[in-house]
Amino acid sequence: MSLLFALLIGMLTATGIFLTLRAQTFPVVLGLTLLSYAVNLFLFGMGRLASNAAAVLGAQTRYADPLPQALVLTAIVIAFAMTAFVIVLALKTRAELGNDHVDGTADDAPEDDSAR
Amino acid sequence: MIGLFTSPIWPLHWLTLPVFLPVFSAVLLILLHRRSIRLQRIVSGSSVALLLAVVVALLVSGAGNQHLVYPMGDWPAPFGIVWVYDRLAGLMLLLTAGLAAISFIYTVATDEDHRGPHFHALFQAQLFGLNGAFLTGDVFNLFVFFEVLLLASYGLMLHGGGARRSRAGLHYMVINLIGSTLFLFAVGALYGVLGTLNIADLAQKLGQAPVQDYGIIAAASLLLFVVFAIKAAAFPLYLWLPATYAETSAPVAALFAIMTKVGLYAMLRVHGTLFDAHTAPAAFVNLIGPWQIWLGILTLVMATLGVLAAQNLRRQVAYLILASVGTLMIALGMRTEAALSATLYYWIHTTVLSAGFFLLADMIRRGRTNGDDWAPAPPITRMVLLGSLFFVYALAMAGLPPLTGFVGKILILSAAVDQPLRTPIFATILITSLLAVIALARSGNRLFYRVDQPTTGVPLAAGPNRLGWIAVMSPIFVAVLMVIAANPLSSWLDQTSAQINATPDYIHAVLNPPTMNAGVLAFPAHPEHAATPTGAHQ
Amino acid sequence: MATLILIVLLPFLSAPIIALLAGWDRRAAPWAAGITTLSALVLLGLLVSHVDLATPQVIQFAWIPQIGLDFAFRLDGLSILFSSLILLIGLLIIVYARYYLAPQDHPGRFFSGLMLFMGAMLGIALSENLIQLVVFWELTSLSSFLLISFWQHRKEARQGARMALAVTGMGGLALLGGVLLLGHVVGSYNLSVILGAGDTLRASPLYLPILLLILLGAFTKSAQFPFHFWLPNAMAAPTPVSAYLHSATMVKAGIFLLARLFPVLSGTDAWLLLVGGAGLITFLLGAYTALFKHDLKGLLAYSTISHLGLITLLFGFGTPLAAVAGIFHLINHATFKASLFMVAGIIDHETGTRDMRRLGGLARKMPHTAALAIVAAAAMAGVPLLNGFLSKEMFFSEALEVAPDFGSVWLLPLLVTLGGVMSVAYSIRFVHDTFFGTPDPDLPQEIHEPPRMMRVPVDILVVVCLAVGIFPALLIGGLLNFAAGAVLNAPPPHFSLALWHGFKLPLLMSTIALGGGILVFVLRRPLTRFHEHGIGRLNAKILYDALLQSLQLAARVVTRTFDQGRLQSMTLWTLITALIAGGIGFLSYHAPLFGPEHHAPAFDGITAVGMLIMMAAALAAVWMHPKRLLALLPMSVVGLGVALLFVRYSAPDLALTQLSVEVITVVLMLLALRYLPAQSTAEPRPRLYRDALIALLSGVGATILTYAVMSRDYENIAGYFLAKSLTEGGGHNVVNVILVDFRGYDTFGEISVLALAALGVFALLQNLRLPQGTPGPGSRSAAHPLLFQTLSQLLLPLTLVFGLYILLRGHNAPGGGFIAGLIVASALITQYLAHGIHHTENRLLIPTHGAIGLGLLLALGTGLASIGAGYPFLTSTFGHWQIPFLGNLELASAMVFDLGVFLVVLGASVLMLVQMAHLGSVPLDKPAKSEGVVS
Amino acid sequence: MIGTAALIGLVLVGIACLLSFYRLLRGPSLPDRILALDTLAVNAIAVIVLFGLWMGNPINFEAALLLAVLGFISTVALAKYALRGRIIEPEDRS
Amino acid sequence: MTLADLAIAGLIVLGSLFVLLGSIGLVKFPDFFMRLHAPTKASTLGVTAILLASALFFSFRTDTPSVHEVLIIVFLWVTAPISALMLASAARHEPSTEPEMLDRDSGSTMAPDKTSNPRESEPE
Amino acid sequence: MTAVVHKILPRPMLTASLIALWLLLNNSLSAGQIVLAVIIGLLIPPFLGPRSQPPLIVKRPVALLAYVLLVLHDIIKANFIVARQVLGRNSALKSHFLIVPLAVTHPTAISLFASTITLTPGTVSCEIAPDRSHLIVHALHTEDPDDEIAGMKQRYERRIQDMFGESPRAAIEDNNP
Ligand code: NA
Ligand code: NA
Repeated sequence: MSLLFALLIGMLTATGIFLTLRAQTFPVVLGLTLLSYAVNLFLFGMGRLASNAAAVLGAQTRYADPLPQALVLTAIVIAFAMTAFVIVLALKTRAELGNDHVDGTADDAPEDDSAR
Repeated sequence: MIGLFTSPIWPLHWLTLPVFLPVFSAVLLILLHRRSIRLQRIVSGSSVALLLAVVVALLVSGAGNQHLVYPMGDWPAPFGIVWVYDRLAGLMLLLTAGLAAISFIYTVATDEDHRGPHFHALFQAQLFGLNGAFLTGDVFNLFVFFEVLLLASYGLMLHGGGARRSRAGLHYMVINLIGSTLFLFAVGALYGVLGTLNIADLAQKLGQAPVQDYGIIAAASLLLFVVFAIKAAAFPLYLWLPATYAETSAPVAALFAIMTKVGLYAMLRVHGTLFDAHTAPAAFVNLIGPWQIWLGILTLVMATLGVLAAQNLRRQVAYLILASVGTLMIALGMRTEAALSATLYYWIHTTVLSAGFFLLADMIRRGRTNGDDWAPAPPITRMVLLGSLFFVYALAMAGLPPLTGFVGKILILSAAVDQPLRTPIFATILITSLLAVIALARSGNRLFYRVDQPTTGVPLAAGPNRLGWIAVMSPIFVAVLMVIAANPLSSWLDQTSAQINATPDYIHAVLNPPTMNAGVLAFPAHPEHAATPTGAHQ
Repeated sequence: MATLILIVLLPFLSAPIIALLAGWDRRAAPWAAGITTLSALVLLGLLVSHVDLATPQVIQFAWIPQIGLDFAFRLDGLSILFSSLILLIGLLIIVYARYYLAPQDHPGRFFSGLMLFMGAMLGIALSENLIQLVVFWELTSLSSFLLISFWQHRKEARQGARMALAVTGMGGLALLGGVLLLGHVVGSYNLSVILGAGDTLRASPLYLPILLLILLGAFTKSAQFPFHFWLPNAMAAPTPVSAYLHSATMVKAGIFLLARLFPVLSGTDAWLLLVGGAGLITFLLGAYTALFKHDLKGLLAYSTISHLGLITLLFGFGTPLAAVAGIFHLINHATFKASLFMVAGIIDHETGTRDMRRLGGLARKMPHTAALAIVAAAAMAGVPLLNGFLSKEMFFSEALEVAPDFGSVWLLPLLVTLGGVMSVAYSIRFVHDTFFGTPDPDLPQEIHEPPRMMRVPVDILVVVCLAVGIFPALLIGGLLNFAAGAVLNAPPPHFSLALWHGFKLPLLMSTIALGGGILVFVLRRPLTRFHEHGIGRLNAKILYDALLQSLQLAARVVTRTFDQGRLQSMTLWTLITALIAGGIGFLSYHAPLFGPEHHAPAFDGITAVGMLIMMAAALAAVWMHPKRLLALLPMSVVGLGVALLFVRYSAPDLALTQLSVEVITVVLMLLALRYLPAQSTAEPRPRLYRDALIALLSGVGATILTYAVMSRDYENIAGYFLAKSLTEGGGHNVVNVILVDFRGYDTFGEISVLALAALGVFALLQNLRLPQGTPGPGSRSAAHPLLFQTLSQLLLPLTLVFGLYILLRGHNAPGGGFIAGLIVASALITQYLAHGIHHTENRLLIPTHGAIGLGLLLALGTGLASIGAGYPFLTSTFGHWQIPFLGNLELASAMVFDLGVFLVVLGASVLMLVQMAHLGSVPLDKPAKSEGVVS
Repeated sequence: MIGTAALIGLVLVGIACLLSFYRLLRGPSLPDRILALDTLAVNAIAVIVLFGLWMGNPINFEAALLLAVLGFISTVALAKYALRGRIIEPEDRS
Repeated sequence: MTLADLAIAGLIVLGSLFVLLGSIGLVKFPDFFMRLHAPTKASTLGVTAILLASALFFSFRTDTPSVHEVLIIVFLWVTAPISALMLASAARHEPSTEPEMLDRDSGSTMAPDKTSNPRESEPE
Repeated sequence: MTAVVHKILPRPMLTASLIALWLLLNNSLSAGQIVLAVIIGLLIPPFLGPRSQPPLIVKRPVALLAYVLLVLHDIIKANFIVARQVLGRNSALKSHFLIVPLAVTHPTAISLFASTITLTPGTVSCEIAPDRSHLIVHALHTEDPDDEIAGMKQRYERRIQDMFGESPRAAIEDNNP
């Protein structure tokens, strides 16, 4: 099962990376979201996969490693905050640059560092 | 806060101030966000002043002479999060507070905080994040505070808006989001193998780790190194920096002078502790060092080319910061105590002066009709003063005598004389400083000498007021002081680097609860612990 | 001895004062400078007369002892000779400059610059510590930059200054490197130690690099071939500057260094070859070029180069006598060349030109000046009864001495004589073309002698030339002997300073030189023609410029190709680096990639199907991403899947969190999508393939890392949390207890992040002007369907209660402040969905900022409260109370913390959502309502 | 026995999920896809509850309830966007 | 195994079947409006059955009655019509040229207010 | 007196349902929970601001109960019909859009009617006319649309009307069982 889980994470990472490398802001946002899914599952997996072992005392007899879960929770929240911010930033750049290209250059011409 | 004085661990409680002073004023500023900018400035300013006082007090009190460990929530390491305050942390806190002061003054001088909401709240949050990151002894907590300081920095960086700034901000943010993802992968893998998050405990567990786990540990550590290298802006990961620093507002750029150092600090803390020669398996001891040196050399070279190629002063200063990062990486890679001490001297120098240089660049930009790019312009206002300031800053940044840049370079080079990589290090550092001299001479010539007479009565932007000048000049005073007091300073830094290299002490201090330390820090049993059903843990 | 330091510091101290004085009265500047110099001179005199100089005197203070960096000065023959030269000539220059400067020139800048330079030179002369010497060395480069660029409005002045700085600066850095290595080998930077360690150094493997680096420093400073070209270009400086820097002092610093380190570095073939070779070439090349210069200062510049070459050559010989001769010529050259420069300045000052083709016949107009010029030029040519003759004699004889080492007995003497011939020739030309012959008609007629005080310095120097030339032993012998002793760091050899040594080869060579010189002068026209069609074409400056240009170009190209300011390339570099780093990590140890997987979770088909659906959905998201809205749906499928995986593998809290975050994110994206293009533009295929490859590699990397870890066993610290959660944390839900207690500080940071995000969003959205998005197809249909409105009436209170429930139970069962916050937030958003902005906000309004602030305060407060109680920040406590008939009530301080979390999350999410909801709903000039909804 | 029933149920619902997902990919219209997503959410509720029955552990009840609420909200939001091009409107035209 | 167990098991299987049915309909029906019927009713009912099973199961296993499943049931039944309605109106204005849909819009009984001119700028 | 009561209990029904909800959520009837439930039931309503629609009073609770039972019965029936239609040949189905004129006027009543239509056999309400004059309903399979329309008005709308005591607006051609 862990192998499949690992493959899932790999797939999420791959797709996330691919979208993050796109030239418009919104796909990049989607990519980052996929990446955060991947990394959250990864963190979760670091506590290994345990069935029917929720870390709620008394709920059952065996307990999963609660620490990674706590970390994932924090990670989810932070990812949420970042996503919200980057979405709005995408709107901001769209408003300031007049298009939704990540470099603000409607055509893909490389940006000249001398421009100011 | 009676407890602050009555508690048996009250000396430790002072440690909380550098972190909670800023966050408290940040909260206050959120609540006051509708009130006058003047009130906000008062709150923010007094917070910065207090912060400065506190960190100075902590430093002079010698509190950091041994590792002070502060257990968050009274949970012992490695289970709870602990703060570790030592000389290095103290130094970082001081640098941060100092920059904050300069940046704040310049902000007020130029009304930058007026150009959008929440400047001061974000400013304080930035300090909160930075100080938190400098104090923590836990990798995941380090991640969290990286995020705090990053999000604050996004807000500050974008403050005021504008097309180029927004674009730079987007790039800066996306790259750092990728960095954060890598951070989590790395930390997660470390936990998944070593089963802990506390840096000291990680170092200890690494010592006992079975050989077949080395591969993962190395991979995770190198990923973590990449993450820190992104923050530190080392080749080839620095691409976010030039635009970010050049496009944001001057006071923010000045404050950001500490940002690259956060990455370097993290390398020093995490990798320095994990792969220390005393504790780590031999296989790991040289995992990072050579990389640091070579990447540092590459960074230095590329950055210097950038300095030559830059089309305006702010971008040039940004590349100068990159160059200093390269130099610091080289010095860090040597890992000897002498090198470490030299690193710290250069570290202070470059942080303070590049901050000041950004402010100066802004003043020049305001003083010239066509900003800080090279096109000839009518004579700049306050020509002589600005010109001489530029001259001094250029000297310092290019590493020419008699200022700190030169001293720092001598310290680093003389630490390098018995290094295996001596020749490349000498060659790179000497040649790049020559190129920097050439470039800066050209910039000065273009900004101040090559004037064309005022064509039409173009109105010059009003220069900033007296406060602005104070902000721009104070770094120079610091530099002069560092040259004059080089002897006591460098001996203090020697002791600091000795403390940094004494990893076993660090581990012992963190992993053995305060009760084991000198009686001062002994916690009493909680009163609730009488058999009543009510109880607080200890 | 402490006065020694004062002598060096005086000029530095006076520089700023002069700058200020000049602002007050321009005439004060030269006086102040003069007085400074004079007093320094007097102090030096007093010192010399009081201190016993049998052995070198040293005074030093520790500066950075750790690396042997001292603040140390040295007084010995060489330093006395050199510093008195600096001060004496400096004094004359100041007097001269006082009358030379035009009214529009800024005296403050000039004289304070001059003082800085003088101080730096004194520092070089008097340094005991070599690092310190390097410091002053660089300071001379910097101050000379300021002086050469004094007439900044002239292009050539700016260029000349920058060229000088670049070349000498390079030398300085090389010198630094050399000195550092030298110190490493010898174990000290102090001359007292170094001068005694010659053998150690020459034996060391580092000798050659050290020699090269130090010579690089010396040669650049002393304009030795191939670094000579900066000197002529520095002639754009005001003449006093040229006279001082480029004849007497700065260019001599390199020679001084050779002299200073003569005992340790000389005496090897490398030394003979490098120093001698460079000196010889420079000597000849300089003399040759000087022949054809039409600019007075140009001629003098090249002759200076030539003479510097001569001196260098002498030191290159490496014999003690040669060293003596070198020092002697150093003094002589300073005197006659300074005077000649001043003469050139006078001529320029009076006629307005320095072009010898236009000048002529000035002897009648300014006889006095002419006389001075003739004497000085004669000294330069090496005419008997003048000082130049004596040192040149010594030079010739030394050349004969060492000739065998240069291969043939004839070659070297021949070459040096040739050099002599040429220097005679250009000396004659200097005099003839200026003071005799016919002037250019359009030259101003009323030319007269310069002001008297402008001539006095020249008078003095010329007198010195004569006096030394006639009574050498008497006037200079002692000093020379004294200095030579210092240079050789040993008792100097016997040498005679007689005018007449009898008919010997040197005399013959001098005669040939004089005769040949006259001959060359006669034949100068055909020679010039030949030269200007030949070698004259090639010019070092062009080479230098080309070099700098190409450097500039390279920098541009490299920087622009790497730092394109394109996000995609930044991202790519980041990912590639990460992949390489991870790869290295795995490959650098021969460890198995994967573990034994002892406790593998049993395979489970349904979960497997779920995972496959998630993978497919992720791919679908990529597939659909060009259509933004469509891509959102598979994304939600993935999110749902993640939540289900959390359920499947025992993480109920995570499932709840994931679900609530998911929805709010979707709503945020929907709010944003309206303002973004509905479709992506196509990208070039190759890039897509490249990115696909990188993505694939990253995916493989992530998979390997994940499985590598998960297939291993590990020891963790979880047991502690499970054991203490209830007994000391007072909660059954361990995850929640970790969040609010064990690692509550993390959570505090985390909610700060959320709060910051909200503030940032708020700030970003202020007065944001966005084009209105395209309305949907059903823009005529009901904005708020009745059915939905009706239900939402009920939905709000129910969801509020649900949120409260989740909040309160969090400590003991899945839930907690975070999830509760998001639930309530989504309830509020539903109101907006159902009723629109105005209707909703007319009914419910909360200060979102207030909620955030209050929440943070609560969280912070619980932490500080524990400090108040004497425990570390965030120390929690809890208690059970039996309440009659109601039962057991349990409260933990951590719950208050959780309440804080709840408020922050609620406030932040609502603030963000509402701010975005307001986009475009208000007239663009007026900022959106900052306060959002509710409770 | 209940465990077996739950397993059978999980298999059936799993197939249901696959079918719904197919519709989500296939479309063709936007409402189709949204409807498919909504159905997936409902199926997910079933999965959670069945899983709880299989474990004999009610710990995920809240997850199911939350999914019901939030699934509804996102469906409505998506549908509204598909219909009107914006989900939150300034004026109350109803 | 008791009668209760039997009932519970029955409910589980029946419910799951209905859930499956809903999805089958979702795939099988030829046009959107027909597809809409299946999940709106079948899936909802199926989940209801499963929830009832859960309620019974946990009530029997722990002697405290477990009735909170009712919440989900009620919620689903109340919201199902709304989702359906909003999706339906979205579909009715959907410009997509879906063959099945066009021929089924038997104009005879078409809504008078049907605005099939989607791309009109909103008055704003 | 009633004023005071109204202050404490602005919306009694809501309070009641909140209390019920709380107890359901906690799945317990312990004294502590009941107290908590009451507190919540009293605390939340004041925060919700004024209601946006006039309250609708159930005149005949019995009718409501009957109606609920009827709908439940129809729902079960509906699903077996749908099951057959799903599994059978879809091409045989004749689906239509129907326009159902509305007699009920109160928003809640209309909502109830529309929902009922959706949940019961063969039909889904697709849109409520902005002027609330009619519903647009999609019938999965119907031979005679008008009969279908009459049917549902008869079966549900009438009952809704009289449970809320709304005066029948449309002509009453009485042929109920
Ligand atoms: Na539904
Ligand atoms: Na129906």
